[in-house]
Amino acid sequence: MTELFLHQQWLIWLTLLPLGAAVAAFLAPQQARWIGLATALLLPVCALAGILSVTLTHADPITAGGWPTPLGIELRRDGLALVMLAVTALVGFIISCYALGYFPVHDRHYDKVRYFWPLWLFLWGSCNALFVSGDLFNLYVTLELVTLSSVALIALEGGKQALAAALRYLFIGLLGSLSYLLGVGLLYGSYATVDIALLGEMISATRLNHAAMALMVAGLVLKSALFPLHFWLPQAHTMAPAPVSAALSALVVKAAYVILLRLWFEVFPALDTFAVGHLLGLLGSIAIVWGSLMALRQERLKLLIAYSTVAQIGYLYLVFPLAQPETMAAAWTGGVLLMMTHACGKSAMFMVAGTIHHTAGSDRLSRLAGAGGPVGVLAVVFTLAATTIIGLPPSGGFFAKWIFINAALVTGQWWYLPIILSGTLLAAAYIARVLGWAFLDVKRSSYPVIPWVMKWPPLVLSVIALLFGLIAYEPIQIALIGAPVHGSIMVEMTP
Amino acid sequence: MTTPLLYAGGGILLFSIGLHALLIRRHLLRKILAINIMGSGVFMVFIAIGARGTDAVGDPVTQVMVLTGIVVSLCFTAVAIALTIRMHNLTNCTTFATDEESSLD
Amino acid sequence: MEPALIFDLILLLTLISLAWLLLASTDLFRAVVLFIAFGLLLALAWVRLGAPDVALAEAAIGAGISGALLLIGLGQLGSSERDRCPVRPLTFLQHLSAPVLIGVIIPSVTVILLLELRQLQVVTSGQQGLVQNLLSISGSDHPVTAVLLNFRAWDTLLEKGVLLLALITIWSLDQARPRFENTDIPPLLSGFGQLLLPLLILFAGVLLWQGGYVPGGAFQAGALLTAAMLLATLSGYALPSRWTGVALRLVLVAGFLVFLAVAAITLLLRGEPLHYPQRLAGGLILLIEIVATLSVAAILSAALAGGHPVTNLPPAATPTTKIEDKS
Amino acid sequence: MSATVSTAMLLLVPVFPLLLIGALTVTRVRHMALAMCPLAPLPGLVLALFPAANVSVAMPWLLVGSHWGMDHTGQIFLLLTALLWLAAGIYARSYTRNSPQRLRFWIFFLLCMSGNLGLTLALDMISFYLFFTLMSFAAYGLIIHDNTPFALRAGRIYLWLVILGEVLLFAALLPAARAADSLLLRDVAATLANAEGMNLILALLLVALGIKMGAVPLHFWLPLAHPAAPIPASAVLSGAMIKAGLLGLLRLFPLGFATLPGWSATLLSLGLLMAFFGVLMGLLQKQPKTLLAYSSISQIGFPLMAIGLGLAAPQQWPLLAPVVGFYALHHGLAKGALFLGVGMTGHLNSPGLMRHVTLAGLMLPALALAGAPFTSGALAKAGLKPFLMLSPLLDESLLTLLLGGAAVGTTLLMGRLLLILWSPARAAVKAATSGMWGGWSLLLLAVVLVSSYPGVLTSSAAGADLKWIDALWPVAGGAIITLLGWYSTRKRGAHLGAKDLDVLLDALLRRLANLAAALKLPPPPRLPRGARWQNLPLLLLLQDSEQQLRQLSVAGVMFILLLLALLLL
Amino acid sequence: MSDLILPAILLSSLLPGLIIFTLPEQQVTLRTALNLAGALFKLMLVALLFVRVAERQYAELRLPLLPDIELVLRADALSLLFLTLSALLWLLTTIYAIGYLEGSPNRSRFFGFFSLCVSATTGIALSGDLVTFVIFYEMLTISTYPLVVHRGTPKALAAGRIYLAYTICGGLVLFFATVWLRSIAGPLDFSPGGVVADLDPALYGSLAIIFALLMLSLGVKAALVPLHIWLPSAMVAPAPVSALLHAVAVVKAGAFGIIRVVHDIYGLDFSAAQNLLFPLALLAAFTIIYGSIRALSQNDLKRRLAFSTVSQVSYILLGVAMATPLGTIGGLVHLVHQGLMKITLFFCAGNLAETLGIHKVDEMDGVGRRMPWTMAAFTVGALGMIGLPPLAGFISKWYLGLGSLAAGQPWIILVLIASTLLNAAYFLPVVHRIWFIEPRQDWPSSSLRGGRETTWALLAPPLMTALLVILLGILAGSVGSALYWVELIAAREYGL
Repeated sequence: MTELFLHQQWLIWLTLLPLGAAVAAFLAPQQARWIGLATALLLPVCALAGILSVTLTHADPITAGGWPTPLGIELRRDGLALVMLAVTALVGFIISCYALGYFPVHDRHYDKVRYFWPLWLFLWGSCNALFVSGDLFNLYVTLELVTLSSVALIALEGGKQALAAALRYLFIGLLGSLSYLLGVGLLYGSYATVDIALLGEMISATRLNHAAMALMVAGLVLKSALFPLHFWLPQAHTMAPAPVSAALSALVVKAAYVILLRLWFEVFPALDTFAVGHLLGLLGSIAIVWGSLMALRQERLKLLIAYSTVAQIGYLYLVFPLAQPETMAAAWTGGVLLMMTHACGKSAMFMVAGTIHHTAGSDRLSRLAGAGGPVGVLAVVFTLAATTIIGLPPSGGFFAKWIFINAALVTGQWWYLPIILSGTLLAAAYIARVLGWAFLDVKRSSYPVIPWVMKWPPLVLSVIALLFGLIAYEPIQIALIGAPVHGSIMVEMTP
Repeated sequence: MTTPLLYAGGGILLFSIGLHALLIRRHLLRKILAINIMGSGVFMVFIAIGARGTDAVGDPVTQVMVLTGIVVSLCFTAVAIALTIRMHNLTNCTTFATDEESSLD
Repeated sequence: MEPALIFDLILLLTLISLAWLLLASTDLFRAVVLFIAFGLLLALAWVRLGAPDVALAEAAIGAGISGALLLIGLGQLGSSERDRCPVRPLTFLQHLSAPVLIGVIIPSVTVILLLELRQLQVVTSGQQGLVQNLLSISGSDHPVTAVLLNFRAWDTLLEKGVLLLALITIWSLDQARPRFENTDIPPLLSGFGQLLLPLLILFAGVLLWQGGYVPGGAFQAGALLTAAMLLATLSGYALPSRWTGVALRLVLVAGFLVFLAVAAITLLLRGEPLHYPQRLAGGLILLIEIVATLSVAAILSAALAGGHPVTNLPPAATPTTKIEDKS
Repeated sequence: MSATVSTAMLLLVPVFPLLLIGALTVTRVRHMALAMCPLAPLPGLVLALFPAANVSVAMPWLLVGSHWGMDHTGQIFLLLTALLWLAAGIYARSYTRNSPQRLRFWIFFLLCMSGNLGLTLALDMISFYLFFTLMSFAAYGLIIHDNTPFALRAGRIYLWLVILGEVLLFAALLPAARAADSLLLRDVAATLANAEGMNLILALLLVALGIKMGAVPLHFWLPLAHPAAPIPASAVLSGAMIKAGLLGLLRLFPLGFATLPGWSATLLSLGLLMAFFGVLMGLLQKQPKTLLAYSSISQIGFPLMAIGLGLAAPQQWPLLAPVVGFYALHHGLAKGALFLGVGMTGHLNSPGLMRHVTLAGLMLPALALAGAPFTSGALAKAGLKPFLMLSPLLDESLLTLLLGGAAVGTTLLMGRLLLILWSPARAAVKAATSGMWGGWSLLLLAVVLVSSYPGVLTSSAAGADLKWIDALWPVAGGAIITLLGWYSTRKRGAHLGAKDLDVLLDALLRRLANLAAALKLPPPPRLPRGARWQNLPLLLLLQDSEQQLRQLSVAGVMFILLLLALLLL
Repeated sequence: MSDLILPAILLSSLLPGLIIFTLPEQQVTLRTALNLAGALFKLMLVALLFVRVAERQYAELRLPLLPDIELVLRADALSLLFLTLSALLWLLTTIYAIGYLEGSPNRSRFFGFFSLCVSATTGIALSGDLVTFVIFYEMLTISTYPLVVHRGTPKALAAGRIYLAYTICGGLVLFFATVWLRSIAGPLDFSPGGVVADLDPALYGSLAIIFALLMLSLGVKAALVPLHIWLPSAMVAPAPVSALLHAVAVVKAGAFGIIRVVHDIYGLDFSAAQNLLFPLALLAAFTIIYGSIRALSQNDLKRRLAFSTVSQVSYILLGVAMATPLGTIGGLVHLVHQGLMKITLFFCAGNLAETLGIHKVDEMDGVGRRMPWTMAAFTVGALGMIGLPPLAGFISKWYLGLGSLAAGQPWIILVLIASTLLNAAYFLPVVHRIWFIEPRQDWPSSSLRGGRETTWALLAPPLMTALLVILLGILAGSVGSALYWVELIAAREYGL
């Protein structure tokens, strides 16, 4: 029994189950909610089982179909996959609970409910498929799956702006993935394989490979909305229904980034990526400042949060210049940590925004007035989740920034310090603006009753986001299983 | 030997033409066409790469990839057209004009 | 210069100029027609490059189904570039961006990529050797099918997912467009349809079956079936409403579901998804192909219909009534 | 008394008044507690009158380590203090009977008493400082008790000087404690002469304690505060509390340990100055209590001179110390009796026995102060005389003459006091009640007893025989001048009442207040709404760029530029 | 195993806090019970720990956060000092807040954040290394904000903004300095003698800069001039919050951090040898004087108290900066004493505002007659602030003075003198008003049974703290007093 449990490929079940559930939800729209809920309950368990089985047995990848690489498609069981799956399971579970309340079955939302669940489960399954994939072409397919389900979910809102945002997102997604695919093709041309591990062993620093890298990086940068290619993100994340916004910000932008992370540390090390890393770092720095400043300007909560995502993505891109030989492990870990914690925090914030929209009819900041009062939980959730966005301890964001600053100091790239610090300050400023409204005491005559699934699940998530720093040790140890980097996380400076 | 390379180069050109049109043409249907052309260019590079061998038949792996790619691209085309139609029904627009114009605030 | 090379050159130049023309033309209808032509010529190029499977798929899907979708879309949108929505004057940056795009950066990117392509002259053997070696135990005699449904079946599974997802997306957007009124159908077409329909279905079956050893397969067959469906629709055939419920959905998902089930069972029993037992490989592939064909046909037909079937399910307020936040 | 009992008594001396305060706050026992208030100093009196040998108690747990006990100096001061407070308490019980703020008065009275009594027993500097502070601050409550503008102003000035004294004392004690490496006052006095910055410490001490003693020029609070307080409070202020400074000097100066000619001369001249200054200023007053206050300044100059002499000859100090103590005792009792007497003057203008008794009661302490023969004053001055030769400043005869002059002045002052008290203007003073009589007579009795207690001198002055004639001439002279002066001015009436340094201080304080007000910065100007940071030009520019960026074509350029950069890098 | 007492202490306020968040507004009884139970339980645990630490059994708990970074909870004598203070005052403030907020809205939110705030303070006290300290320090920042803006008025929000702006900037600098220090000095466990002494002299330049940054950032919470602006404006918060803010939570966290950094990170020897402390002493001295002068001209009672805090907290820093045992004793003991005195004052100010609606100093005429007990406590607090014996403030001042002499910096005595004078100048007039000036109008008479001046919940806490102020002064030499404890710490610190 234990044997069966331990050697079960839980990580693959994490892909198959939601996809199957999506089909079931499509087949039986009346039961879609319960199918979704059951899946949402099941997947965290699977993720946990997967972590257990990998840590207790081994982390070697398997191949789909059982064919050895390069022929077969490698499916990873490494730490990065594990933590991303786990975070997705957690966030997904909360989003599912939230969506139960957000899309009530009884009223005019019936159409949305009917299609939300299959689409959302598709998104979930495809994200999971992406995280375990170790094959460049398979990554393309999963990426497209993710993109398409995101497009569908954004369009679910149904308004003209939502449709436009979805369509734009679709074009951007296609442009990015085609660019990526062209790069994959060029790599295949040289090495006749699309397996990441094999490529990593074979690749050498030729101009063609460099071009392939450029195409792939550009495509992924576009998909993960790094400045100045973030233009599609605020709209897409704002126009979508709140649970979808949460999923998009928490998971979808991370999908492209995870691919980039895998490529950068497993395939590209042989290439001369010094300048590219710095270019990405530069763009990341601008993104931090730009996103934060734009967030400061926004009058709508969801937009503000979306721009905050733009800034947070900037931090993720600091990983690349900071990953110098001595700080390789540090930068990688910092990036992964930030991804995890940002997923929790940001989705909680979007859910709060959704609830505000739901109850006050609009998510304008001024509508927040009094939110700290009768619906005090919202203020609490937002505050707690905001800590990780600002990077206050004990959130994971705090430690991620710690690692980044440390790496910048050790590698002598001091110019990232003011960027990180000012980003933190600006984040505090825009969060403070929201809190200022939330705590403004306004007597509202009546508030609609908020279903409890819209109140408490986000609180759980925000508490996790807040306390992530305290429990980060195990997740990071898990993430480091089979990681492409080795070395100390807290590198010390040598005089 | 040069033939596949020739096609590969052609593929790159198609990619560029599509890219160009995607960005500067305003009508959504045109953008959809452009994306399709771009995709065709990429597929052409794939097939050309697979066809460099001495065999009469090319590398089945690239072909399968392109098959997959074609289906994916068809799906996107279908969705994009559906979205465009829906948007047109709502706004009478077939461009992003309203979207770009409308402030997000 | 070899004649073959000249042919290739001409074909390539034609393709490129077609692409340019169709993207630059002012008339959308013309553009779509040119696009279909482009697809057909592209199929020719695939054949030239030794990829008949792709050629078939391109002809059926790239040219056929995409063309049909585009034409239907065009019918809905009107073929004029202009529409009734306000056009904002171009901003300075937009004015600047078009010439810059054309004049400088896209050509430079292209040139750089073209230059780098030269390195591909060094032939590295692809995976055809590997595929050939393992073909005998793959359960299919045709390398492409073997790769498609066995070696890289995981991709294909997900690709089937994309297809289903696309359909769900389309359904989520709108309901199906009203069918053509019977009176509008020219009798010729109706008669032609009745003649052609069985042929198409038959041909699809052949295509599916031969996928096992020569070019062809589920998709191509599915596309043909779709054409049959389209034809049937054009001839006035409508799916009875009692079939548009769960039955239709079952057909739509069947391909993906069966594939998924196979993956789940193999995962459960063998620890790796889609790791067929060697004895059953052929059978499983056939099963997947057959069901997939039906589903592909159903999905493509439904996609052409442009939305979810009109049902008399409860509230079903159309999304058009959605009030946007005007504040 | 057994050691245990006397130790308990020792602890009870400062604590008993505090316990009474506690009782006062409880409504149920308030009445009883009020009745007991006058008796609060009884433990002190008992302890002073029946001393056990070397009663002392070390309490390391109290403050930062406290040491209480009673030595010879302490005994005399305790006796004086307890007696005065007892008398004043008895007096006050009647005096405040109908006052609406009676409770408040007693609380401060008891607090102040506790401090004053405890001060005499404190053998370590922290306890000393504690009781000193307690007494000083509690006295504020007594001074402003009447809530008149005059009292409030007097209180304010008093408070300022108290605080100044506190901090200076604090500043002096710190290095002293450091030099002695001990908190015991004995050790401090022993080591102070060798301490680093000795002169500074001594100066700080002198100023800090001098404020309490009314040392010129920091005396100006005294003629304001003492008169402002209700009569019983004035009595203890002027009789007992003023001695706290003196006690401090006795405890802390290196008396008997070092020869400090410079300091000796300083104290001597200060004492002389005060003796004459007090008289002169006092003569210019028309309020009896003010006059008495100046008299206190004058009188306190004498023990100060004695201390100065002691600094010149440490070996003589054991003999000189009792003289100082006796002087303090004498002055305290006499001054207390005079102050209480001020409240009895209602009888002066009524015919009968009471008039004569009152007059006699006033005359007795007045004469004692003037140093008339057979009074304690004469004893005290006689005790001082043998040591005048130690003076490093002036020679003995000159000093004797000066002291004589001062005595003349004191007599004059007393004479004037009696004249003022007798004046018809004071007829309005209410008749005294029995309690007031009780308190006053207690003090008068004490004055008489002290006068007949020459033991203090025989033990100290080493056989110096008393020459009453020495004491007689200044008193007689002073009395004659007084009568002459009264006779010459009785028609015109004296318009006296001098201003003192407090006027200057008031001006200074006003300046300070203005300064503080000027420091209140104006609030920062609020930005108009349009200029809020959300609308900063930079942000607007960014917003605009963002709008541009949202267009697919512009964004596309960005994408391709990025691609190009990546390709080229 | 027994080290689990450390997290238990943390959780004793954290858990009730989290539960309280979820309670509906009407659940007064349950909320009150939770609050009090948590506070009492915490006090009990602290007492247990106190006994253990007094016997030199230090508790320690390490929890790995990241590879190479640990959350270190440790109870040493210094932690216990702060911990006991916060646990005790939490109990009192909770009681007070229950009375103060009776019937006002958003109480669940208030008490939830209140508990979080205390948990953070507890964490600060129990931090065993600088990283842990930073974590709890920032937690404190965030959990205090909702308390500051609790009233929800535009004024409160403006104050909250200022508060956040200052503390977040400070926190950021602290964070940066910590990371930097960590990157050159390795693990930053608090240990007597510090952790940087053995480093390469080439790094001394960096160390000095880091030291300055640390002081600057901790100085924000400790309200060093010119970083004090937030403190007076934060007094718009409800009285219990002000009390907690000024007495234990925020300003003390800053001061405590500075103590930790100087003693246990840099080490006194090292910082003194590198002349790092003199500027700190100067700044502290300036703050003391400046705060007092500003307090002089404030008419708003709480504002006056706030500026007084600005001034008083720097006493602690001054003591630390002397780098002598006596100075250290003075500084540390003031940590406790100032807390008690200031909380008394704020409680009383709150009582005035809540019971009589008095906010301004010039409205306080004769209020001693209407609320004698409250005002007696106020007087004790005020006199203690001036530093009069036998109150607690004197003990601190005495040791500071001795310390300055031992350090050979007698100028500090001048600062103490000046500050005492100024303190007197802004407190004594208030005391005078309370007791000696006739009220301008009759106060509304008490509606409570027996004519009590205010409810017990409002009255008992200030009386308790005032009593403590007296007792800690009078019994300073006894076992178990703050002074006794601080002497133990100093003995450990200096190896005496």
